[in-house]
Amino acid sequence: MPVTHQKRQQVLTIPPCEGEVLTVGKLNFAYPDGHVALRDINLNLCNGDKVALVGPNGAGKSTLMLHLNGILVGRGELMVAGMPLDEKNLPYIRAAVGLVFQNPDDQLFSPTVFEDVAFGPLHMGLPEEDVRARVETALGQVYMSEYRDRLSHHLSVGEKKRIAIATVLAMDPQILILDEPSAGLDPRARRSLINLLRELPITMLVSSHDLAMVREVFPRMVIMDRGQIVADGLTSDLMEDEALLTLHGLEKP
Amino acid sequence: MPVTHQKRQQVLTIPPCEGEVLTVGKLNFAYPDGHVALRDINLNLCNGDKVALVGPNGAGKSTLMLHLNGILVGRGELMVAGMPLDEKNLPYIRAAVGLVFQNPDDQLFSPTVFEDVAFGPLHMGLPEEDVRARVETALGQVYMSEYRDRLSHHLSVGEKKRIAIATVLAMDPQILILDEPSAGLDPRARRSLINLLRELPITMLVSSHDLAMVREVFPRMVIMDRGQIVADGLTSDLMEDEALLTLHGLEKP
Amino acid sequence: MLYAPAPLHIPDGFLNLVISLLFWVMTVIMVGLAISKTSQSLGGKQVPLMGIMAAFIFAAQMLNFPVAGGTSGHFLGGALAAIVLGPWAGILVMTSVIAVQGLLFQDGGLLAMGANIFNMGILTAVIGFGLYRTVIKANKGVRLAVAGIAAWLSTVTAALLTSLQLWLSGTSRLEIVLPAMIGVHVLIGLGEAVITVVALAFIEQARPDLLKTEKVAAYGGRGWIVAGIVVSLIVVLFSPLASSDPDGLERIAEDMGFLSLGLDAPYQVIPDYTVPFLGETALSTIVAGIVGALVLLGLMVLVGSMLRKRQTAK
Amino acid sequence: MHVDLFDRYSQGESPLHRLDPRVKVVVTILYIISNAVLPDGAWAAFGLSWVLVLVVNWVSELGIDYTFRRSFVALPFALAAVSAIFSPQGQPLTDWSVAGFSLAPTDFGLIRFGSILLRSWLSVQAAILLVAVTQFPDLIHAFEHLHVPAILTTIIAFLYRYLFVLTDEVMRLLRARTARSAALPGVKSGRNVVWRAKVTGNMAGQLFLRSYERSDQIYNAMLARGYQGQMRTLRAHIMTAFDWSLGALSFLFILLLQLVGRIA
Ligand SMILES: Nc1ncnc2c1ncn2[C@@H]1O[C@H](COP(=O)(O)OP(=O)(O)OP(=O)(O)O)[C@@H](O)[C@H]1O
Ligand SMILES: Nc1ncnc2c1ncn2[C@@H]1O[C@H](COP(=O)(O)OP(=O)(O)OP(=O)(O)O)[C@@H](O)[C@H]1O
Ligand SMILES: [Mg+2]
Ligand SMILES: [Mg+2]
Repeated sequence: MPVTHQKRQQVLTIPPCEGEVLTVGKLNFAYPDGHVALRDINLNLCNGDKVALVGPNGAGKSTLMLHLNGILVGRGELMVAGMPLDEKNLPYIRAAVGLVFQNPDDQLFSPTVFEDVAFGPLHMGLPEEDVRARVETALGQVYMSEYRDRLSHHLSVGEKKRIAIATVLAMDPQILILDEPSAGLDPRARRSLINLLRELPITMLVSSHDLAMVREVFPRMVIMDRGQIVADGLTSDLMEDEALLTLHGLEKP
Repeated sequence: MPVTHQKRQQVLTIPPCEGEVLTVGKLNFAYPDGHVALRDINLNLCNGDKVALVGPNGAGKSTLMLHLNGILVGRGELMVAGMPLDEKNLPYIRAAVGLVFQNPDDQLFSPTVFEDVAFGPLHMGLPEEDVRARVETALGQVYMSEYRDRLSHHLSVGEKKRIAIATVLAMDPQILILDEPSAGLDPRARRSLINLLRELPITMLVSSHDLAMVREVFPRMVIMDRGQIVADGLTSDLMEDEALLTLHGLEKP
Repeated sequence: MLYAPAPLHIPDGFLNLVISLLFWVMTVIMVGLAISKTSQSLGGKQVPLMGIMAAFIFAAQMLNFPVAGGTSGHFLGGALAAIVLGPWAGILVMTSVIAVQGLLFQDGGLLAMGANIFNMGILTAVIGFGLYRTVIKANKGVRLAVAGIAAWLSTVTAALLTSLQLWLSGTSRLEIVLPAMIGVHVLIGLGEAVITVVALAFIEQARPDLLKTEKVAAYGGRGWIVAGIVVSLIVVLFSPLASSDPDGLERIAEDMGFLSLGLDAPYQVIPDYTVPFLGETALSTIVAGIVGALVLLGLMVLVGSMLRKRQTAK
Repeated sequence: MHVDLFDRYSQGESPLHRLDPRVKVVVTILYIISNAVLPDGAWAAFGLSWVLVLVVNWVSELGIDYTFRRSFVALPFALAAVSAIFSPQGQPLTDWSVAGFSLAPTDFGLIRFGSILLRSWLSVQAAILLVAVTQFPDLIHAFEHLHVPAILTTIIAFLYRYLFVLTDEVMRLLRARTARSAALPGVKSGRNVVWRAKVTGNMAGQLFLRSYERSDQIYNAMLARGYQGQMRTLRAHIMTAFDWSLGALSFLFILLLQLVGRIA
């Protein structure tokens, strides 16, 4: 299988790291049925990095993301927010990593918006006033403050998506991990998501099939295919490499 | 609400009609809870027309499509394939109109691909050899012949989407109606969907948020907003009218 | 129609206090057992699973199919839930479904909920799982056939017990309500059987891991088999007899009149409580006796097997 | 698609909406028990019970006929009680003989039948009132406070949340089937009942697997947000003096109903 492997050196054009918040070293993972979903993944995220993770369906993007807060556990090294990921650190790591799934219906399981956003802070054991304050702030960040008492199942897809993001913002994470946040949004909702992601001053790793959004929001881009990272570099560079894009089922927007 | 109403006359640049296969006249519809979803819809489709239906979330696109084979019934005139839509003609109209839902999971309810594609022809009471022949042809049209015995549950989204289209092609419809066919596909799968739609020699009405695809495939475009058709004309013209697009929550690709 | 009330959900007002409370007690015991069994053997993952399975049952009951003349068949789902999730989880799932149907849609009463849960959640789990458990080692065809029979029987049983409860409450005359209820549900049960079998076949095809022999075996053992077979036998013998020949039922009642002696007491709880239509009080107590004995037998077998297991674990 | 029709809660700001849900649950259950133990033919007490329902309708700003209009859900079940009319106790009013059975409506039977229907009709209205003035999540919390085991209330909370997701899914599956249930002129469509039941069974299987797999996703989402086995909540329900007194008042009224029912 001839794979174009862009060397990590290409990334040096990105301003030097202020402190690594996420380090993945030689991560391997196979699903119980034997399907190998990750092969030798190496990835570093620096403080404030906004990185897009792209690649065809089945590349292993979601699988990788599920490793980053310990929902799946593979072989390899994982350092998150300065802590190695192990049994003992897990609760702290879950507080440091905010993971938003692709389908908001998988994310919102409480009856009301308020309870859903409060779920994370409550389970971190925060006192009541802090929980309330965090919920308010998080809802404010996604412009959904007046939705606190609504029932989650009455919301439109775009609204659910924002609430799903608020549920992790309320945990005040150091890293935000979003799985395909723009799928299914109409152009206006997509635009306001783009603005939100641009404004949030937080390290983020976002998987997406929407390369136009990737170009607008993320300076750095990582391409996965068949469980491997096949390229990692400046979005502006990689987007010009049409051969690379085509090889991995992508298309210049 | 100042609405730019592109007059139907603009469409005259489209080659003259060979025969109307679909006529919607002054269609109105309100959901049981009182929400008015369609207001005075007028729309004609000629034989071989490929028309895109665009507009923001909640515009009423899906609602309109559900009227076209009688799943929803509003007030107004509806002629499909030369028959007025009424109780008596309904089963025949369902044979003439192939409706594909946005989410392929909504379309596929049988265990194997074969059974799913065979449902329509079987329900129509065709003899077994005809059913088999139709299934083969339909699967061939979407390049999925070797998937006949697969479980639809285990397919990728892109594959499911093709099967969903095959389920209606097997009914040999005169009009194909697709609700947001490209949502959630990766770039490669989307590209092959675009090629498929371009190749199929059949009248079609397709709703989409993917204006780039609309520009590539559909010569004619209809914009809906708040239950009304606010523009109907050549895609190339409407795409240049940025004021119109912005007004209706759209964005030039 | 979005939500069609099923004919087995007894509303409030149709059962008297004694019957309502009696079945509440039995339901609480069984649900309590189910809670202790599920929370001791399963992790936190089980709770969202059961919640969603309950929503599944609820939603699946909206699946209908045209039968004839504008009517349509519906799906109840108790047997399927018990077979796939195990009897204890099945009981909890059905309990939640019936509770929400009663609370939110007034489909079934609150006071009558104990009886409704017992008829449609607990008995269906006993029969559905018990019968299926006897053949888990058999080939696919046999297992599916037995699952179908179990689904059909559990529907008929629920109808049977519902008629008995109505009759014991003095709401209906047995010789009218029993044939009517059983007659209808013999047909409804056929739809239930087909849907259960096909759904199981589907699951087996797509996710065979969910129906593995070891997995089903881990849900429960001999107690369920015995309870399932005993209850099924009683139903099979009892219902045709009862529905075709109510006089025959009375004759048996007279022959076995002695049973009434021990069971008179509960009816004295409320002094002015009477069983209307029944000069023949013996008949009512006999039936209550059979139902009670049956339930007790089931409970004893279950508790016994649980105790045995605990002991061997220690 | 919106299955909002499922939500029976009616938005409002009445004192009843604000009443502690525990009080509402307990009073509703007491009221239903009260109906169950009222003797047959206690028309005055039944009437008074209805007055209570009407008053609550009015106080909760739902409109006085709110529950009346929705109260006929249990009506089909009345069929099961029809045979009570022909009770052998009491005086026969006429004498009908059908196929060997002697079916004579009796005065006792009619009273019995009427009482059963009234009890059911009143109880249904009480249950409708309960869910019309209480958000379902509050109702679940009330049951928690009333010591219903947490595992059950949690299952029910999930059931409620996913009810909407899965019923939407069913509606879409049904739609898909309808959309392809076509016919050709002159050909019999729809094959036979068994085939149609089989298709429905397949839909049930599909739905099952999707639900099952979705539950994995949700568990992951809960883990990702720090779930460690038990649910926590901020919704503290504290009984105020108002709650206590309204509860006591209702209790007294129900006692009065019983008194009226037994004296009259
Ligand atoms: N539970 C599972 N068991 C076995 N294989 C799985 C499981 N989940 C995913 N896979 C497989 O692992 C591979 C990676 O899946 P993953 O969901 O990570 O892909 P992805 O890159 O997120 O794709 P998409 O763009 O479609 O979301 C795929 O081939 C998939 O079929
Ligand atoms: N079953 C329903 N009951 C009440 N209102 C509904 C129902 N289904 C849709 N609506 C409302 O009708 C309007 C039109 O909905 P429709 O689904 O047709 O929009 P759409 O144009 O297809 O949007 P999208 O791009 O999100 O698919 C929306 O405001 C929606 O909230
Ligand atoms: Mg993914
Ligand atoms: Mg739509």
